[in-house]
Amino acid sequence: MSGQQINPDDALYVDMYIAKNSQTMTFIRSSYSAILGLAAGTLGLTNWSGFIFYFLGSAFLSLLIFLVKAKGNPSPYFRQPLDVFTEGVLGGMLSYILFWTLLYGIIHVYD
Amino acid sequence: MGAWTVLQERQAMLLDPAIRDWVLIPIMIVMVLVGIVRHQVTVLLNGTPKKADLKSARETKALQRGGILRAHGTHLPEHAFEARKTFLSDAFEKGTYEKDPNASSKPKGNVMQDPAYVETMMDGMKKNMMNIIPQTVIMAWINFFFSGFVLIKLPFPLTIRFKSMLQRGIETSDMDVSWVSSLSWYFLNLFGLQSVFTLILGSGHAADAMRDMQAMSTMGMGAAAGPQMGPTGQPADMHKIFLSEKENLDLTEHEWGLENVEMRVLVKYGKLPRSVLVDYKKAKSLGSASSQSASSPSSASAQIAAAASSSPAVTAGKKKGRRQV
Amino acid sequence: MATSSRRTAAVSSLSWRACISVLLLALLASTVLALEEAQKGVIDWHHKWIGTPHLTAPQRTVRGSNTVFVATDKNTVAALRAKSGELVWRQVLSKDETVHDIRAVGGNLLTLSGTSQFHARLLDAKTGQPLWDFSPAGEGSIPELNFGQAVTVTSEDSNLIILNQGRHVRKIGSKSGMESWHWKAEEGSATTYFSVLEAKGFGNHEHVVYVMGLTRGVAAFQLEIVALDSQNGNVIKSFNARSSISTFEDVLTLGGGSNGKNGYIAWLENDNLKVLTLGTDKITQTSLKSFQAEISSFGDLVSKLDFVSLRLPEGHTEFLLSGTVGEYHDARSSGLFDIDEKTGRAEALFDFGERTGFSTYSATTKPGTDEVVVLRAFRGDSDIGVLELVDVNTRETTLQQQIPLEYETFAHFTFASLELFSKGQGVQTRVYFSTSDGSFHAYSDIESERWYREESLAYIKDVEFVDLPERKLWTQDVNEAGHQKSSRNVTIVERYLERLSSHVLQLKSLPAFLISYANPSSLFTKAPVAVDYSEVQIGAANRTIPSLYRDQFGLRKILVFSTDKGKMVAVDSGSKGQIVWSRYFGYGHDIKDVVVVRQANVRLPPVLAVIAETVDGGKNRVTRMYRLNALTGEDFRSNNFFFPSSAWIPAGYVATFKVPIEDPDEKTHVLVLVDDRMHITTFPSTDPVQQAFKAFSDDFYFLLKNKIGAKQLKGFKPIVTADTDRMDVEPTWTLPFPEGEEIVAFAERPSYEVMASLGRVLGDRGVLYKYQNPNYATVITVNKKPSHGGAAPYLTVYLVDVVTGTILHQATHENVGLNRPILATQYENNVVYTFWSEGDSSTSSKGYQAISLELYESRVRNQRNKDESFTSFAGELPHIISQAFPFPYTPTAIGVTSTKAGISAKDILFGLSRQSVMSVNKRYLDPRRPIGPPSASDKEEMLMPYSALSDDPRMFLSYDLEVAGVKKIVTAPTMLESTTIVVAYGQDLFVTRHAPSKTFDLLNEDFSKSQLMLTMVVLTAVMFVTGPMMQKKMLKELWY
Amino acid sequence: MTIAHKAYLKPLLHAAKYPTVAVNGVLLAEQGSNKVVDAVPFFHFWNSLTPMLEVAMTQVDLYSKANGLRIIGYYEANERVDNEALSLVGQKIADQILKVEPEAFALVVKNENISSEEIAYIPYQYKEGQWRANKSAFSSPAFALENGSSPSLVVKSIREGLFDKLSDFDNHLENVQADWLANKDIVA
Amino acid sequence: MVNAAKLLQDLRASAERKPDVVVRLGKPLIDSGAVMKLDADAWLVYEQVAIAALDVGDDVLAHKCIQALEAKFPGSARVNRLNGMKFEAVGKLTEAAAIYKAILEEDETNVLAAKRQVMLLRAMGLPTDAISALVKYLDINYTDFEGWLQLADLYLEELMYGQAAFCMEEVLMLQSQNHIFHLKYAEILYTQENYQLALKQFCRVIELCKDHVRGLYGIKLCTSRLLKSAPSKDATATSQEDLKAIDLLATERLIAVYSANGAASTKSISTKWIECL
Repeated sequence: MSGQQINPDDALYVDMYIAKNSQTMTFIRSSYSAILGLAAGTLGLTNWSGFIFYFLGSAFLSLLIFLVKAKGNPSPYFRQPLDVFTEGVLGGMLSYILFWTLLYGIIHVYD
Repeated sequence: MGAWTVLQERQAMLLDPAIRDWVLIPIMIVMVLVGIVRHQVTVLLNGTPKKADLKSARETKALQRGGILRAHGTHLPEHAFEARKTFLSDAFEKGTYEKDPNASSKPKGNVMQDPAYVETMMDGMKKNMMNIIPQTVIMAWINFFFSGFVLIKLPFPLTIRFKSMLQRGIETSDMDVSWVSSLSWYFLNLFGLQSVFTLILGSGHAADAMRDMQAMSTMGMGAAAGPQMGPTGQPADMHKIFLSEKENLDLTEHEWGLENVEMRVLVKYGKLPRSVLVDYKKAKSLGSASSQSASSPSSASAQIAAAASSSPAVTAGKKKGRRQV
Repeated sequence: MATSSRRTAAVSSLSWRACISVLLLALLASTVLALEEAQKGVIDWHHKWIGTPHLTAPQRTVRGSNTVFVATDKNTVAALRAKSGELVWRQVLSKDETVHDIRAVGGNLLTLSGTSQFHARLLDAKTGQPLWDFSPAGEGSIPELNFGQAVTVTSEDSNLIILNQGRHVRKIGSKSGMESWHWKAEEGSATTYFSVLEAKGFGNHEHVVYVMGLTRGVAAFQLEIVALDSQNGNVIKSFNARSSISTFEDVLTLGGGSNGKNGYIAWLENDNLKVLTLGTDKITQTSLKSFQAEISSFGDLVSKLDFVSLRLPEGHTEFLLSGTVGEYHDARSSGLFDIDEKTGRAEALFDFGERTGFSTYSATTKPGTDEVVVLRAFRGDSDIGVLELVDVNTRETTLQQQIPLEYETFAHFTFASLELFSKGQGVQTRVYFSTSDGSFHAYSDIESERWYREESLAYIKDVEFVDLPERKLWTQDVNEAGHQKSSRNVTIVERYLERLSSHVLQLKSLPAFLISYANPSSLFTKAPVAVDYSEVQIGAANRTIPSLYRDQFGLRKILVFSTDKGKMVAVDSGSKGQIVWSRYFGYGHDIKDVVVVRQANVRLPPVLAVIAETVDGGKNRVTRMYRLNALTGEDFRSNNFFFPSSAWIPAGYVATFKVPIEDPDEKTHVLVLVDDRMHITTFPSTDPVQQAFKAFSDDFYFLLKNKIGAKQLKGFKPIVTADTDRMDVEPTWTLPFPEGEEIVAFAERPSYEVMASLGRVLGDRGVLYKYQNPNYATVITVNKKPSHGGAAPYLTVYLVDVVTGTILHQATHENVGLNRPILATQYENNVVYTFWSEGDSSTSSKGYQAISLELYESRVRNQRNKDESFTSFAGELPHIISQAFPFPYTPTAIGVTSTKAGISAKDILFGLSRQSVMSVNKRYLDPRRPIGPPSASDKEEMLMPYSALSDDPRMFLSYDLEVAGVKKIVTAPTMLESTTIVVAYGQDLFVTRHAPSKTFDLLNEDFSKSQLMLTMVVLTAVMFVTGPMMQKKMLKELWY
Repeated sequence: MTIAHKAYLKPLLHAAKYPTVAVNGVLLAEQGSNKVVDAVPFFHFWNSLTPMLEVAMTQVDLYSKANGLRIIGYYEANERVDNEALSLVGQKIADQILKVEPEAFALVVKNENISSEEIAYIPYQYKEGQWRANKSAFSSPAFALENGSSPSLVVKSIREGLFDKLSDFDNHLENVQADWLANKDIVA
Repeated sequence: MVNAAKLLQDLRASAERKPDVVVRLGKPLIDSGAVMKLDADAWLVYEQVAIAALDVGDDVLAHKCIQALEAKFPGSARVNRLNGMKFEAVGKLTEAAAIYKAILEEDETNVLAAKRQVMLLRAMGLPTDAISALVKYLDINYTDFEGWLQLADLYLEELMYGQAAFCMEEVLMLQSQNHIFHLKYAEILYTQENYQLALKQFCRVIELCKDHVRGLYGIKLCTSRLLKSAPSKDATATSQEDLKAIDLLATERLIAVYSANGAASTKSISTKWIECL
């Protein structure tokens, strides 16, 4: 309703770049989760182990980004520093499940 | 769920490899293809953003203006804000900015005769079509082609509720729900492939998005939209809209974002304890009208956060010379 | 569909409904037709067997017959194509219609049959349909005695004179089947007539029919002959020939055949051969000793001689005498005799000498002449049989033919029939013969016209399914073949490398696969077409069986049948049931059980254990065990000393159990044999096995002697005595049934059973937990004539826990129909049984009833007994839901489908008296089917409202085939969960594949890959078209 | 009034560095002599706002005092090529200087002459109450180049991209390392 | 080559204006024709290079680019505008004007053309006309903050600080995050001698961009002024102690900055300056 207080942080971010970053994130995430899925399928993980695997995997990825890309300080690249760990995780989940199922099926269901 | 999963021991079944070769993989391929084609066709179908005439552009911009004032007025000092507020509100009232100021007086004609409206309507329909048709078609296709057998086993359990849906056409009650028929494979693809699409089309796509964004931010282009549409797609009565906007404006209390800027700066440089800000907030919220108090805690924390994080490097890097003639 | 609904939307709801229903019906019909057309003979095959012939009648002899008529001990009369042996037609008579005699009359076939009800039928030679059926009411035949039925053809008007029941003589028009006259011996006479013969009359009597009979005297029988006027059947005279005859076999009727010729009757009376010329009282007598002059081999007879009938047509007087010789009673000598017309005295013609083993004789006349030729068939050595022809006139052997006839598979001749016919100048010989293994053969001068039918398959007793070994890359075999391999700890890396290498090897087949995936021919798949075949080809020596490897889905198996005849026949379920191997276990082998002790695995062949009972010289029962290689039928010889290919126990057989212990060396399952000394023997009986079994034996309970007709049920368990390796069984409990009840049906859980789910999900997502007792059995008893209360016989069903003997459930059905089949089957927590209900006034109507029981752990949903693993001693009683359904047909056999993981729905399979196999989905026999209108949750559970069984043609697995006398239905799982192999046998053998809940794991043949490919191609094309267009468009939008 | 090469060079470099915008600065002469020895470039963002101007002026003042110099004049180069008028702002600033230095003057860069042999300045002087362009100033002895070949040299140094080394107050404010006062890198 | 394209794209993305760089990167691309490799982007590169070329006055290159674009998109307004710009560059302003006019007749909402037109007027040295045109333009395309900036500059040239301030306010609403705008606004305020507000704005600048020297100077100025002047009565005004604190802070920061990195001379001067305030 009424004009919100100024959040000085906004100043630090250019929407364009934020968008770009998050896009890159999703890009990485989706490809990575697809690969994760393939791996999980090949390993024949099932039930929780599969999901845990995914979350561990994506956590690892986030860590990589966090350490290597963001040099341990994500705030320059994301509105919330936590975005590194959250962004696109659930989105990736779906494709993870898809590929997980696919390879699990091909390898462990069909002969 | 519990009860059911207890029931199901691990069920091993051999499936005909032909199913894999001729159904599992083909469906995936087809879905990908369809996805791509659909994307292309949608791009082809949705009409070029049609040139709005000055008036309507002005109209919409004016409305935006109101909105912006409400949203970002906080950056303005008191006097500037008030001046604009008064100006806009009576401009809206008078309908200075409306396409044809006497529109409200003349009776509403059949919307269908408004070409702009019809066109936008068509666009919307086209888009919907592009979303709905392929899906329904594929679904029907799959139901028709690949029914009556199990396609794959999901590596995770599902509740019995899904059984009727996922095992349509399989005439046994004892089969574990995680064995699913082609339809559910289709759904899996439908959701799972989204990110794959961003990979396939994505790059080009993203670039597009970037380009558009840039175009907007620099050239103020693209914002030339058609006439204001109500949620129903009815070209709403502009005058009403303006009036409501005016009311919003009138309701807006100005709150200046720089009131305590010095304090903030001091805090930022650690000259003052962070608590000061909070106290300030309290004092303010006590002092001022209750309408502010709603927004205050959030902003308080925001400021604290603000004070907390600071990274000149980035801004300096990205801000350099964002001017263009 | 859509159009119709739209159209009908306007019309009134009623017509709408009609419309839809019509539409649906149409759909259904079409599908059904499609189904029948597509499936019949593709996935199923059907052998029509007739049994082992004991009577033949060539259609016509002069120029050779196209078809030969046979009658078998399966009460079947059939016509076989003489050249090929294929079945032209057959008449399967009811169980009590033993065929006494068949005879070609004017090109058609006359049969005399029936025990309780006598039938004389004239069957059409082409179709086998009866032209007329003469069955005098209330007249049967003499029970347990093939005696007292005879027929002869009058010479002048070629009508029939038929004797039956040893008392009635009738003249019947061969065209019409009308009785022209009827003579019967007066009630209560001690005379049994056994033969009728037309022969030269006496005095002024021209047309005389002599009726020969034996009158029971104090010590022996006396001959009595009645002469009837063949015109009107009046008694002319009745003679009484002075004679004392010990057995029926010692009498023979000869000659006659027209009122011009003499008829004779010859009999053996203490060391004398007497001959009476009919119409006179002249009796000649020759001492058998005197024949030794001509027939030297009679010299050292060790038994009395007896007649061997040559089944010559009337008018011929040659006959055969044979007796056992040699100190070992193992040889017979026989001589050919004739009766001199003038003297009426028998004289020896030819000495067949003495032969060890059996000899079978048959005789016929040379075409166009009256000269008699006698056939003698006997076994030469272990793999040839000899056919010997003797010309009576020249009194010398005209032919001595050796034919291949392995003893291992056929053993001896049991019946032979000679047929001579002229072909061009020469004379053609054709010999039909049965062998002791039950098969029926034909020998002919022409190589191509020799054939044989494996008729032993009409006597199937039991079947075992043998999976074929799998073709695989060795890298994988080693993993799965030997447990030792996996137990030996191979490092991950090794494993990985192995796997890798195997994959690399598999890569070789990749291009082929791709090609198959791409090549157009594979795209256009046509539904496979049924190929026709005959039972003869099945056994044909020059058959071609595709190499014995498992197919992709394990649909192809070897069916090993054990038969009543003591023969084992292995049949390829895939290629129309061609015989893979067959093996005959010598005389007196009563095959009790066949067990697959080792399924095929990549390295080692599958092994069968055959348990049979024989009787040795001292009349002691001996149990024998053989181990065969299931792929070849030969003895399975392992180099291991402890594994002899055969073994025996000096005691009678009681039961065999395949226990879940595996012998470490051979990877064979251990067999446990219980003999009538109540001892247990294990096969093999090496120490480790013994130890293992002793460990296992603590919780090993079983039933014994649960024979039909038993009055009680006994539970046993092994008692391991510490000292020796000998183990005994002791009864743990006994369950005597109430007075007058005896077991009529018995069912145990199928040998192969996997429970897919522990419970049943109700409409409201609640769960009823299945009763999981693995060792309960179903016993059905009948009290035929209850002493107390209503005299109507009643039936009781007991569900008994085999371990403790507790009765889990008991139900009684009043006034059931006796001597109607009562069947029961059980699986998982279901029991289904059928019986005939005479119907009591109130509730049920007359007819067959199918009762379905379901056992649950408790009546309360979502409640199960505490401990996960079931134990019988907990003694929880199941909660039982039951429902009765009227069953529209007469069931003769019952079975239930079994699939690999038990996931697919169960079908109850019925063999029906209408010669077909029917499958009823359990959903129809679901006791939870709501009687009233179904409630919401019922709908959710997809329960159909209660109704009688619909007869949907799709329920008949055997389409319109005539599967004769289905006695048992056995099923075996395949690797495809959806599919089970159904074997129905009795007289016929019907094997098919069945998917109770459709083949949900198989891509149906009519799946059009071409369309799929097309779709993909089109899409790709579109993509490549629209792609650039889109690019342009986007540029345009950017720049204009 | 003679203009040393450095003084001549810097403004032009300043203009060359920011060809598309207006730039300005001040000229320094030695105490007690008419030799314009140096120039100090001020702004290229915007030059019409006082605060930074104040700062700049005072600092330059301090600087010149420290180095025995005095602010003698003001220069500017217009955004538009053909615009050779002294802008309003320019006049104001010039006035300020005039208050202190009676013979203060202003130079407006003659854009088209920058890359030619011509002298690239139009001097303005305060006559009868307003600033007048003195077209012929350089021909008259009133103004003279200390080094006659300055223009050609300038062209040369612009070609060499010498202007990259030049930094003005705006640069300085963005990065305090930039030595806007002395611009030592620019050697005459 | 490729990374050149990449760089160009980045430049496009962050609308930085480095004509020389662009030309240096773009020229080889275009001359070698390698530009066509990046298909859709090629035309953007052309446009970019064209503009840059115009800026650095490489008319040949510009012409080449525009030629290529015209060949590809005949009659495209966007390309036409480039033509216009070319004319401008070579000073044929009237032709340019004609072109823009044509475009606008074609499509009256063509923002680019409209803006170019304004710039043209300005270039023609008709500030007042430019202003009026721009006002008209902004009345329609309100959200175009660049327009407002332009207007502000125009006003400044005319020393009409009030109007300029107004424009900057608009800009601030549209682009509240850019400290430069705040700075400009602050300086305008200062020029208007509204030191109170100016101070706050300068503070804002510092808040947005730490240790922004210009901002610090600004603060310093304001505080010194305010401190000198009598403490004002009104409530919103900064309290004296705050003023002092801020003043102190500014000083401290300035010194810090200079001592951190700053040429000796400038440092001494600035310190002197600070002292003598």
